[in-house]
Amino acid sequence: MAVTAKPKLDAHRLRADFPVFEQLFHGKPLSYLDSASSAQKPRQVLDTMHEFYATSYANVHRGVYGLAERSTERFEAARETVRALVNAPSSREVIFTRSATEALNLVAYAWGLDNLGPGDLVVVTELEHHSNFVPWQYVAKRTGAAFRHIPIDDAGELQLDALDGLAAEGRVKVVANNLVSNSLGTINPVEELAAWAHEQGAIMVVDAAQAAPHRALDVQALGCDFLALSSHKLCGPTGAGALWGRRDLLEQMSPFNLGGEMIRSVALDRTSWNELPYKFEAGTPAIGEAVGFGAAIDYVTGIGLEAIEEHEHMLVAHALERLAEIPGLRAFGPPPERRAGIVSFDIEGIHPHDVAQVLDWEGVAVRAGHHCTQPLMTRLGVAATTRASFYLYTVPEEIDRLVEGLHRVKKVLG
Amino acid sequence: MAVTAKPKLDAHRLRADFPVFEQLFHGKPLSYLDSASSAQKPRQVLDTMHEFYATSYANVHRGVYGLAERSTERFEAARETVRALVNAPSSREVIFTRSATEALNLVAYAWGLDNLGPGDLVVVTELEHHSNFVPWQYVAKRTGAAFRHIPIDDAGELQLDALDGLAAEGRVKVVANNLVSNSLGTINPVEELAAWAHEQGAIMVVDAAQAAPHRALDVQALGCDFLALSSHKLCGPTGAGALWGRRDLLEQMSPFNLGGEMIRSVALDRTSWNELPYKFEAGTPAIGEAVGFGAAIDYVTGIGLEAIEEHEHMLVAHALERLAEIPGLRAFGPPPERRAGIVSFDIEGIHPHDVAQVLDWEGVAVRAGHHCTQPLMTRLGVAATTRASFYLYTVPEEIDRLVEGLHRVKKVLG
Amino acid sequence: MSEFDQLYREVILDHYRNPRGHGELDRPDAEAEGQNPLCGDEVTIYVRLAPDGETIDEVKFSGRGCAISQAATSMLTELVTGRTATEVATLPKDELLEEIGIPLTPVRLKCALLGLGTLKVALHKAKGTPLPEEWAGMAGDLDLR
Amino acid sequence: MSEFDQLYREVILDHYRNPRGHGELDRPDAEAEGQNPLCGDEVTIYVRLAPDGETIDEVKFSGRGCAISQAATSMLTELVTGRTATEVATLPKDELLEEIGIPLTPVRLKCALLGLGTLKVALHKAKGTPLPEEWAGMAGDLDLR
Ligand SMILES: Cc1ncc(COP(=O)(O)O)c(C=O)c1O
Ligand SMILES: Cc1ncc(COP(=O)(O)O)c(C=O)c1O
Repeated sequence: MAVTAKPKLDAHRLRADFPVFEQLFHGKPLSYLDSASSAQKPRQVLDTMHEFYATSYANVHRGVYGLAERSTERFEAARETVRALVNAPSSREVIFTRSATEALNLVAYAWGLDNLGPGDLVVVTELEHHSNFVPWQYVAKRTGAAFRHIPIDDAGELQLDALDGLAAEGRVKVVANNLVSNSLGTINPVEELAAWAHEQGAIMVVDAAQAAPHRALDVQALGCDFLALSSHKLCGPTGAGALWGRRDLLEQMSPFNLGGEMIRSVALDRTSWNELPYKFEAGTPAIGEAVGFGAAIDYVTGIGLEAIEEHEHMLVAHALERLAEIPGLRAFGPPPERRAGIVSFDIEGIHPHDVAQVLDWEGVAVRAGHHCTQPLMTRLGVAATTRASFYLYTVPEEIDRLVEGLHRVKKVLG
Repeated sequence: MAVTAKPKLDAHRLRADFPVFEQLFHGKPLSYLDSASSAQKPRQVLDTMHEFYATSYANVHRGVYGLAERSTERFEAARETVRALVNAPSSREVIFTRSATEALNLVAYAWGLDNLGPGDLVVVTELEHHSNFVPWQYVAKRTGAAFRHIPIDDAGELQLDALDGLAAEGRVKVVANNLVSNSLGTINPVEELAAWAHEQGAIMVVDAAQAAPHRALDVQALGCDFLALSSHKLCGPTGAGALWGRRDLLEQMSPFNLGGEMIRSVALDRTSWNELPYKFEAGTPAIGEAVGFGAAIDYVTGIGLEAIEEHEHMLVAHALERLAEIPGLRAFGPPPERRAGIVSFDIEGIHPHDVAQVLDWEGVAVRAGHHCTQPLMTRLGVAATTRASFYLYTVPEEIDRLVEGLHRVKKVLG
Repeated sequence: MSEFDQLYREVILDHYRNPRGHGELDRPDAEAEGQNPLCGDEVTIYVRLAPDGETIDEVKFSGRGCAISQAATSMLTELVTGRTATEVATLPKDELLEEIGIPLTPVRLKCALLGLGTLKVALHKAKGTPLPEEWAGMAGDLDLR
Repeated sequence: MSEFDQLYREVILDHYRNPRGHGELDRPDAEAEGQNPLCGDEVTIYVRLAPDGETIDEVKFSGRGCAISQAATSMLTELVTGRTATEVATLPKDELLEEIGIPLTPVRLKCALLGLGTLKVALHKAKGTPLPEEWAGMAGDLDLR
C-alpha cells in the first residue's frame, strides 16, 4: 500500500479569496468564527453570479431563444454539480429548494401527509436542528402519528440502545437525523440508523446542511432515502438549497408547491404533474442562486473536501486544547476525532450573549444562542451556548484571539 | 388645476444600465421581448448584491456581532422597501418568499387547509397563471371545497355577471385573481372583485407578479387581503418574492414551512410560533436576494412606475398597430388602454415554437407556449401563443424588428 | 448553411407539410396521449400490431405541434413500422435523432421526442414494456371530476 | 468612553449583579412567561395589584438572561411600581430605553424589552389591556401533549 500524505490546505492563502476579510471591525481585523451559521463567499462565487446575470440570464426551461437556452444550460449544469457532490445516481433526483429547511419541509409535507397516520412513529433525535424537528412534529400532529426522539448521552452522542424500545412502540415510518450536529459538531452514525430504519420499513431522512460543507458525501454509501443541504453554508449564495431523494419515492409522491413549471397539463377539472425533478420545482426557481451554488461547490471541491475536513479537525483540536485554559469553561460534545469544526461552550455565570458581545468588540464573531436546537439545550441544562465554528478560511491564530477575548470577558463580567 | 406633463422615461438611455445588451446573438443585437417571463438586471442591482455579499454578509436576526447586525439591517431595510412599494400598513405584514408562486402556495396551504371544507367555494378566473390556479385546485381537493372559475369574454376581460351564479352555489371563501394577466396583459378589476369577495365573507388573493413591475400598487386601495409579487420580474434577482397579508389574518394562520427562525420555543412536546413576519420565514431566508430585490425596487421606483406604465402603453399601442400589418395574425386581449405591455398572438398555420425559433435567428427573443395559462389557451382555442412583452428598456425599434422578423417567418414557414 | 436553413431543411419541411402516418386508427392495439409541458402540444399515438401480437404493423398520430414535433413524429412512424414492440420500447432516442439529422437545443429536443415517448407509453400500457424514465415521475394528478 | 464601556456601564452591571425585584410572588394578580426566540432566554413576571385593582403594587421576575435583559427587567420593576395597569399597558418602550440609557442594536433590544413585553402580556391576560403588537402574531402553537 502506498503511503499517501494527508491532504492539506493553506487557509492563509485561501483567505485572500474572501473580500469580507479586507475590512476592520471596531478597528480590528475580523475573526469570523460563525461559519456553521453561514459561510462567507469567495470572489469566485460572486463573480460567477455577476457574470451570469450580466450575460446569460433569462427564465429557464421554456424559452426557444438563445439566451434562455444558455440560462437553462447553466442552471441544469448546477444541478449536475450537486448530483456529483452527493453521488446521486441521477440528476433527476436532485431538486432545487430555497434552503435545507425547505428541502426538509418538502419531504415532511409531500411524503408525510400522504403516508403517515395513527399507529405510526416519526423518530427524530434530541440533537436535531429545528428544521428537521418541527416539520416532523407538525405532520405527526396533522396525521395522528406519534412523535418520538432518540436521546443523546452526556458526550452528545446518540444512544442507539433506545432503538429497540422505539420499535416496540409502533410502526416506525420516518427516521430523521442530521449527519453533523450544528451545535456540537457530532458526526452521527447515519448509516447505522438508515439500516435500522429500513428494517422497520421506515424512510431515512438525512439533514446534511452542516455536513455538506465539511466532508465528502455519498447518498448511496449512506443508504438514506432523502438528503437535504444548502448553498449558503458552503460558500454559496443564500436562496439555494437542494433535496436529493430516491427516485421511486419521488415518483410516488404528490408535489409540494404548485404552480408554473411543475405541471404537465392544467385544465379546469384536472391537472397532471410534470416529470422529475420539475414536479417539485413550482414557479421560477432561484436560477442565479443555483448557478452560484454550483460555483461554490466547484470552489470547495477544488480545494478538496478531505483537505477541508482535515483542516477542521486540526482547528477543533487546537480550540479544545486552548479553551481548556479558561477557568469555568465547559465545552460540550465529543472528542475532536468524532466531530466537525464546531465547539459549543458555556462559561459559568456569564450569559452567551454577553460573551459574544464582548468578543465582538475584540473583532471576534461567534454565535450565542440555542442554535435552533432547543431540545438539545434543554438536555444540556442551558438556555444557550456560545459557539465557535470554523471553515476553510479559518486560521489557528483566530482561535488564539478567541481565547484572549474570553479572558477579557471573564475580567469584565466574571 | 395645474397641467402636469405625463412622466416620460428615456429607454435608450436606460438600456445602458443593462449589460446583457452589450452582446450580439447570431451576430445581431438582442431585442429582448420576454420581460413578462423575467426582466433583465441592471448593473445597479448586480453591483449592490456583489457589494453586500463582499462586505456585509452574515446570517440574519441572531448574531450579536457587527457583521450580523449589518446584514440584518440591510435585509430588514429591503422589507421596508417592499412595504413602501405596495403601501402596506406595516412591514410586519411583509413576508419574504422565493417567488410569487411560493407566496400564493403559502396562502393556499396556511390559510386554505385550515379554513376550507365541503360546501365552500374557491373561485379563480379563466385567465389565472397556474401559480394562482393549481394551489387552489389542490387545497380544494384536499379539503372537499368546490373549485370554480370566473369566465372571460372574447376580448379577454372577466365576465363579472357570472358572480351571482357563483354566490348561489355555496359559501364563497376565496377569490383569487391576477391584477395583470401575463398572457393577455389585461388589467383586471381587482377592486370590484375584492368588494364582492368581502360581501361573500371571502378573502381576496391578488397575484401581482405581473402588475408590480409595471404600475404603482396600493394594497389598501385595492382592498385585498393577500398580495403576491416577485423580484425577478422587477429587475431583481431570482430567489426572492414577497407576500403581503392583512395582519389579523396572518396572526390567525398556522405557519407554512417550519424550522429555524419561525419559532418562539421548541420542546419535545410543544412548539410555539414566533412573531410576524418571522412565523412565516422558516430557515435561512434569501438574504442577498432580498437585498437585491430592494435595490431593484429602488431602481424601478427611481425611474417612476407611472413613467414605466406610460412607456409600456406607448409600446403596446405601437405593437398592436404594426402587428396588424401581418396577414393571418390574430392578436388576443383588450385594447392598449386597458392592458400592460404584453401582446400575445397567433399566426395562422404556423406554430409559435417555429415563430420564436425563426425570430431568435433574427436576434428577437419572444416566448412561445402556454405561458402557464393553459385554461386560458383552451378558452382561446389554441395550444400556445407567441408573446412579445416589454419593459422599461424596450425601444420601439425592437418592435419594428419583431415585425420584420414575422415577415421572414411567413416567408419560410407560411 | 446557416443554423436556420439547417433546422428547417427541406426534408423536415417536407415531413411537416406532408406528415406520414397522420390520422387515427380505429380500435388500435395500443394507444396513448402525450403532452409537451413546455408548450401544451398534444399528440395521440395509435398502434396496430401484426397477428403475432409483437410486430408493429401500423402507427398513426393525431394532434397539433410545431414543425419539429410534427416532422419527427412523421419520421417515427416510418422508423418503427415492422419492428417488434420490445425493440421499440428500448429504441435509443439517438436513432430517431439521427434520422432527423439536425442539431437540437434541449427545448426543441422535447418537441422532437414527444412522439417517441408517447409511443413507448402506448406500448407500456398495452404490453407492459418498460416506461421511458422521463414519464415515470409524472405519475399522479389532481382529478376534480 | 468606548462602545464597550458604554454598554456595560456601572449602573447596568449593578442592576445585573443585584437585580431589584428578583424572585417570585405567591398568588400574583397577573403573571406571564416570556421567551426570547433569539437565545431561548425565559422570564416570568409576577404582578401584585393594589386593592383598587389598577395600581401596580409590586412586580417580581424570575428566569435567566443576559446582563442586558436582567438589568433592564430589574429597572423595569422600579419604573412601573405605583403606576396603573392601563398606563403600563401602553407605556412606550422608549421610556424604559431611556432609563437603560445606552445604544442598543436590534438583537440586544430584544433582550432589553423581553421583560416589558412579558409584563404587558401578563396585564393583558389579567385585565384585558392591549396586547403588544409583537406578541399578537405569536398566537398558536403545536401541542403534542
Ligand atoms: C401572473 C403571474 N403569476 C405568477 C407568476 C409566477 O411567479 P414566479 O415566477 O415568481 O414564480 C407569474 C410569472 O411567471 C405571472 O406572470
Ligand atoms: C443541521 C442543520 N440543519 C438545518 C439547517 C437549516 O438550513 P438552512 O439554513 O438552509 O435553512 C441548519 C442551518 O441553519 C443546520 O445547521
